[in-house]
Amino acid sequence: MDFFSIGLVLACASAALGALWRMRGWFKRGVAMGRPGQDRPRPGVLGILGMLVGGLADLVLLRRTMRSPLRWTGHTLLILGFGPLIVLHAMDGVVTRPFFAGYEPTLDPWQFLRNLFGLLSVLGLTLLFLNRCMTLKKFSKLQDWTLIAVVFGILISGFLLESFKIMSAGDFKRMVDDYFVEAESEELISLKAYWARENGVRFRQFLPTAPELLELGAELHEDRCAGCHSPTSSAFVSRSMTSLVPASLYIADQGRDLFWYVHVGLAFLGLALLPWGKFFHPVATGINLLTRGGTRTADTPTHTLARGLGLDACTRCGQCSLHCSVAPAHRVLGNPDILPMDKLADLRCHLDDRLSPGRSAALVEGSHICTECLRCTQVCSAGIDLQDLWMASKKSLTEAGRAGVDGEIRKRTAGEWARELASRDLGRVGGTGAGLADRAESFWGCVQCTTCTGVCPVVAVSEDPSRDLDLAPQQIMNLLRMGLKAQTLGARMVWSCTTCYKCQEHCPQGVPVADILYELRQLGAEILRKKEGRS
Amino acid sequence: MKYAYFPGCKIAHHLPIHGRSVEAVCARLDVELVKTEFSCCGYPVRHESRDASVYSALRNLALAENLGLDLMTPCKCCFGNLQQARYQAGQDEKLKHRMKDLLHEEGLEFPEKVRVRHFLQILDDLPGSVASAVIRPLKGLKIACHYGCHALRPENITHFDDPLAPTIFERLVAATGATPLPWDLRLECCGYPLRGRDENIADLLVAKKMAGASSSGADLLATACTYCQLQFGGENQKRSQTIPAVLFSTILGLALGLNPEEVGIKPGDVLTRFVV
Amino acid sequence: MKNYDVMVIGSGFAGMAAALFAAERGLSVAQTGATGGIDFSTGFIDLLAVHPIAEQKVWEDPFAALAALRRDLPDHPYCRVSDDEICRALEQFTTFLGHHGLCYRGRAGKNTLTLTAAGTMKPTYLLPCTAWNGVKAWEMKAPTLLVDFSGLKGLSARQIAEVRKDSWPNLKVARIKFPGMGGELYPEHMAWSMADPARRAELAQNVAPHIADAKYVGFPAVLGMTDTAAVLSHLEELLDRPVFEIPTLPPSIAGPRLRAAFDRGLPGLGVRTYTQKLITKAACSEEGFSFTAGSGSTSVDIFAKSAILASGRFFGKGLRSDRHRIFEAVFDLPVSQPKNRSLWHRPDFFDPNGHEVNQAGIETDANLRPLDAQGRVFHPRLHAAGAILAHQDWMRMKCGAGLAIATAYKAVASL
Amino acid sequence: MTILTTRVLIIGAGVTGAGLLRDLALRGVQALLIEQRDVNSGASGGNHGLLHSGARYVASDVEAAVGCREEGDILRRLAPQCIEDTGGLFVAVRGDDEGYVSDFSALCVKSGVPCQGLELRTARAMEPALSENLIAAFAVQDGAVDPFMLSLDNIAQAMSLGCSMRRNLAAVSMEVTDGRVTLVRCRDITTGGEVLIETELVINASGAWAGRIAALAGAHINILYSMGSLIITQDRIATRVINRLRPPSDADILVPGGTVSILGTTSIRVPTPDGCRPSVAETDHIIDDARAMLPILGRTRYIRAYAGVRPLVSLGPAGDDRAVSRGFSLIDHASEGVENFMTITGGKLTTYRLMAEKAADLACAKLGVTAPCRTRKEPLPPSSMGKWTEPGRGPKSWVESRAEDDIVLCECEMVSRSVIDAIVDEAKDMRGRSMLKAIGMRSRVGKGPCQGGFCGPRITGHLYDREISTGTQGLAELKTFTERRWRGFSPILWGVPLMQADLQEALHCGAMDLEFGPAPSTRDEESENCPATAFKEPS
Repeated sequence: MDFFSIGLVLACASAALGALWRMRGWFKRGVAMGRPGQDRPRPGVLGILGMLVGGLADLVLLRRTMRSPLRWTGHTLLILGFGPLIVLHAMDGVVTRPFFAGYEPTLDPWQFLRNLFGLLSVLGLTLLFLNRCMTLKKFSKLQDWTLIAVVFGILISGFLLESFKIMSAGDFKRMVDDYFVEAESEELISLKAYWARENGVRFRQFLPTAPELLELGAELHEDRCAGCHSPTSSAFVSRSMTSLVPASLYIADQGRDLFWYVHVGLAFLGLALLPWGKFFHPVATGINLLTRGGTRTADTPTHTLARGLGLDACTRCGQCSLHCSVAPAHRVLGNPDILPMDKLADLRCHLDDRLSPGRSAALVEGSHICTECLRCTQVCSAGIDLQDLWMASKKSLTEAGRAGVDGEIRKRTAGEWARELASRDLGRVGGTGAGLADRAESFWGCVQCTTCTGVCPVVAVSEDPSRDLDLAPQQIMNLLRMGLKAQTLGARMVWSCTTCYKCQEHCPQGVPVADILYELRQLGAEILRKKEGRS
Repeated sequence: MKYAYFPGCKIAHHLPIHGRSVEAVCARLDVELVKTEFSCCGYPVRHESRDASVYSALRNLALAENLGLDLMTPCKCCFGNLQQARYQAGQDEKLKHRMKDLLHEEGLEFPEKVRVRHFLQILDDLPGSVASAVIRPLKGLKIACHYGCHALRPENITHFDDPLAPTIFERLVAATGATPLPWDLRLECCGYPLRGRDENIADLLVAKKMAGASSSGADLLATACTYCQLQFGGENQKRSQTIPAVLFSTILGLALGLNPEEVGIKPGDVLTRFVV
Repeated sequence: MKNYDVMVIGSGFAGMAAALFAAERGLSVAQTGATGGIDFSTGFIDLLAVHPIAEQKVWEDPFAALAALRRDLPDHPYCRVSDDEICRALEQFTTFLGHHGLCYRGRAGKNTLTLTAAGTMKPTYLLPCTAWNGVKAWEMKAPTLLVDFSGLKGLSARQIAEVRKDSWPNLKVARIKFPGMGGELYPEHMAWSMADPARRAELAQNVAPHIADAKYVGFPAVLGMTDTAAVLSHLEELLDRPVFEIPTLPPSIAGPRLRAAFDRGLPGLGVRTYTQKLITKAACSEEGFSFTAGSGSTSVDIFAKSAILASGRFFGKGLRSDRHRIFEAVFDLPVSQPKNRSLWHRPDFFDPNGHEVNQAGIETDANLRPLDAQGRVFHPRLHAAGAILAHQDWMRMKCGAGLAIATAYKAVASL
Repeated sequence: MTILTTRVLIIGAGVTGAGLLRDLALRGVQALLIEQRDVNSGASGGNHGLLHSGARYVASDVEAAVGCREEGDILRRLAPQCIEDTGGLFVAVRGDDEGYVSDFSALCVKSGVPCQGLELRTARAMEPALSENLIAAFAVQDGAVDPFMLSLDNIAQAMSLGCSMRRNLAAVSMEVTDGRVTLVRCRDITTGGEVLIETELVINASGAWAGRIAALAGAHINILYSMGSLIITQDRIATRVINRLRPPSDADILVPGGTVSILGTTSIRVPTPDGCRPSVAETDHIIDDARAMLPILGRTRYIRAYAGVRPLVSLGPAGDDRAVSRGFSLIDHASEGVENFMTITGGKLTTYRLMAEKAADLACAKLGVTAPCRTRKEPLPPSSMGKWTEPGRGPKSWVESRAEDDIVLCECEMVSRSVIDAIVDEAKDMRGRSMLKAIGMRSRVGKGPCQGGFCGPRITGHLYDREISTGTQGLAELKTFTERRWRGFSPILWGVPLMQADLQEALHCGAMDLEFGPAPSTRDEESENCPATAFKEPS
């Protein structure tokens, strides 16, 4: 078997198996997300019809990308160009030849169309490249650049291959040997002269340009070649590219073969990579857009499969992260999983159990900092129901005992935390510490009246405060006054404070009780972040 | 009257009707609401990090200041945290510096002038009083007001009303023609802040409030905060001892004669009897 | 700038009373003050029981005591108010509280002895009705069951029984579990929980087995917050005996009950309260007073034609002190005080004479108008009331609430 | 009337008497320790709790300096539970005697006291509370010692070895027949009951009261009484001991005591050791003086003041009492014709063990006991009796492990009911007699910001609940306890502490009318009287 068939088989196999593996992921992750709430009514016939139209509109018109014209134009051009190329050119053996009698790649319109589509694709891709450089650079990863590179490679190598074929004297010779066996040298010269001038073939020897000779060349061409060869000028891109090669240069077969391997190789590579990362988005995203049926909210009935698909449909366009409501928190805390795009990726890994402990802690934090504001769902160009994913994953994480800082703290008793933290420097004596809790002044006013505890609604509703909350507010204040911070950090009172500020408001001596409890929680969060090797 | 409108995160998905009714009411009362892409107020992240919380809030205030407008929010927690942020930055020079740097990176200035107002406050400040705009007085309707903690306390930071004996909510309820009922737990916490952190206590707190409100003899419990309404609405309406919880924007909307649908009155609600 | 007829500075007994009296006279009133004033009160309204304190002479007739006091201590604030004014003040004050669920009771012209958390008997003039059955039980030395609760630190029934065993042998005690709560108990939470009739029934059930021949049942003061009367009568019904409350150690429930009554009642009378806003700036002029309450971006400017200074003593923050002197917090009025700190307190805490520092305070004219350094009236429309007044020791003379209410009444009357 | 018999009677349960009891116990000598009030009621409880490195005395008293150094090391090694080895600084500020500063390190070398010069920057980094006007700083090996835990641990071990101790037992007279004390007559100041003690040997370790006790046996000691006052801050101002680098004078040492700091001291000649109490003037003087070294002392909140009387055995005419040697005096009264009577007094907390050793040596010589002293080698075992005096121990153990229903009775220092009960149970036959004060002495009760205002009444209630207090005696003890705290509380009453006191009086007198009721059970003076049963009350 030759390079082509082996490559083709391998690429197709990789694509097919990969695709299957991806789709298996849709089911697997969908299930791993837990049963979706089916409380919302299933749409009626009209509803389904509407969704169909909506979905198609999103898919075909790329409606969801319209908020960025650059991106929309880029995508549209690329799809209009690259789609036909795959069908008519890459798959000419199975599509074009059978369906169009007398198809020859070197005949118009095919030769012309090929160049046209190629040109559209290149333009589209260029716009997308610019868009990514301008607005999405900070979100972009290797796969984003690879995809662009591979497609670029296929297109450019295609054009180069064609233009070298045009110039190739070797091809000319083989053709003549095959189709023009009885040719006399004078006829051959005239044909060469004609092709050299009309179709830009490069010959080594000098060719006369006498009119009668070219006349003869033209006749011979009409009579023997034209049936299979439109003038290469209709391959307007490739032909004009030949002028980039110095006229003096004689092209026999070199280059031509090289670019054939490059072009075909890249094509196979692209095919083989199809199931890899975002190479798959034309498939996954497309289907997702259809299933979402044009809705912008989180109200579609969600099935496990739909979730799995959604998880896989991200095109990494970065819109969600650009508009995320808690982006400011990300800027301060630096945890990438606060922003939707990276969180989605890590959520996938988490569902596949491929997430490092550090990252999974980051995912939990991100998942809990999300405020479910719906904005990412509204701007997602792949139409993913992110809102549903965030809510579902937060729930399942919590059920799996990953309930964020609170959860972690509550896994141990106040006493255990006290012992663990005893060794740490959690503030400084002498009122020189940073926080309210470290400042001796904070407690100078306290006269031990226990009003803070007396008004606390949490203490009020707990059956046995010292059992259920470990410490009462005024006890926490006393411990801090004595510099015993470690003894307070694990107390459930700190973590079950409902932040109603009654204690602080009623304190006759202006002790900022609630603010101090907030500060302790923030310190706890910071300690955990350090423990988990973050920040 | 013109404000930068800060709906807060929870409205879009969890309580869209709050946004719709507030906007409808404001439109009717000639209060113009200017929309811009705000970020989270920083209240939820305050448990995790003070800096993150304060910065989130200040960024929004800076955006509003760029619009040259005061900021109006219908959410008590957003209101509280936006007030807290500037107070804390004022208390701590180092913090203020860090915040200024972060803002500058985004081409924003530290917000000095912009005022933060709650929906109820702008209604209370309205030149022509709300009462004069009421065309469908809710006569005979007995309402228990729920104040919501984060606007009320700590007063020296939030500056909403007297923290121990507030009156603004009752005043506004009275303006709709309804009767505000005094009840013991009107200033107590709804328990939402403990959702997802201590469900048990969150439930106990809401149960206590519901019981108190329903035994006060009121027809409904009025809220003016997204979080509080979420806590009293939904599942918690299914409790044993309960009382309907309605957003004040809905109540007022009805009294102003707005389309009941539009302000979130569903068939079977307590208020439907006032729908003509 | 908000405008009012009168600004009341303080939210203790005197401040609340002043705001009440002014509002009921139809004046527009603003009131500032921090928590901590009334919140720590015992709930008893003392009028006057001890004079001279050095002799610890206890009077049954407070008005006789007043007469003696006016004779012996011409500077005492009580010399600025007549008995008649005192009676009208107390009348108006308790009527208001009655309307808001706090009924008071006493014997006209007579002090009454009532039980304290320590087991001592305290002379007072008006008591919350919830304590009244206790008075009857004590006076008849009736067989009585004193209940206390495991986990409540503020009251030991056994202590009371021990301290009283000679004078009141028929005291039995029982320590029971408070329904629905365990571990350490806090009076305010217990009181709120009594709003639930089911809890009261449970409580009665826990008590019943201990009653035996007891004719009365005494509880720590946790029987309800805003509905004490209802709670009490329900328990009496359940136990089929008169029930009474004994105040627990402060901070007891009495303070929050009063606070709740005023928080509910004063706004109803149109009083604009600015709780937790301390006066940070005060300026006087011919027209009146301009105040700044609170600080920073959340401060408010208030103008008032007249003002009543009822800001209390040290704990109430009306008086401040450093190592060298005592000063008045709002207007920096001259404070009559001992020469130096060595004279502020006596060597013995329980010295019957009381501590000199407790007699320090504001000097006033006959209409309770503070005097300046030269002994002239500081401002024609500034009055002072309550514990901030000089030459009284409310703790030793047992005249706290009475003095506060009476002087507040007088101050408002002379506006 | 009870009659007790013991081989050795030690009078005075200060740290010296306690150390002596243990020393003798370890030598197998049965002894009884009696105390008219309670453990460390004199100078042993009224001091800084400073474990001297010796540096303070390098200029004035080399002998004392060396003694401190050696004993300090022994204590660190053998009684670590009582020591917080904080290290210390000597610092001078602008205006201090530069000459003294320049000689300091040389003098330290001379007495072998380790001392290391510090960069001013370093010093202020180590102790941020130090003044900007620092001109010199040295690091030394000072530490903090808990004198109460020290005495209680000594007593506890001695008791485990068969010795015993009685508090509230005041020696009122001695029968001396042919040159020997045969009988010591005592009075239980809580019951008024008389107790007779027969003994072979009497050791007078009554510190400042040594002169009086000696007189009971007809012996004579001339003692100067030097009162020193100290004040306690609410917070721990510094992590190390901070000494003013100048010739010993007032207000020049700040010692960390767990969660607080102790500032002092002064030196005032007083005519009698009884009823010493800090004054407002002294308190202000201490603060004004020490502010130069630690400016925050001008603003910070204080908890209380207290005073102790240093017994200085007179060496003829003396000017400043500090000039008198801090060395101790061991006097064998045989010279005065009382064979079996000796006195050990003076000295310092740091050298208590050495004092006990020397006294025990002499005692054993008299008794013909040959067993050698073991306290120089043997560790002092921690005891359950002593452990609750440690600041922060109560809250720590309460947070880390507590019984279901164990509630906190003293909020400031978080002393729980179970701790109180443990102390009460340990009091055994002394239970119920000035119990509240005993609890205060053996725990942190009453030592926090409320100074007994809240915890006093609460614990009183608990003692009644446990039927340890009966009748009105519980109230009487509460008043005694409150008066005792008041001594130290009243001098620091301005600002917030004055509010606290305002609240306390409102509670005790305004609400509970405790100015009536029973008089304090013991006036806590030398003239201890029986509990007043007269129950003055309105009627």
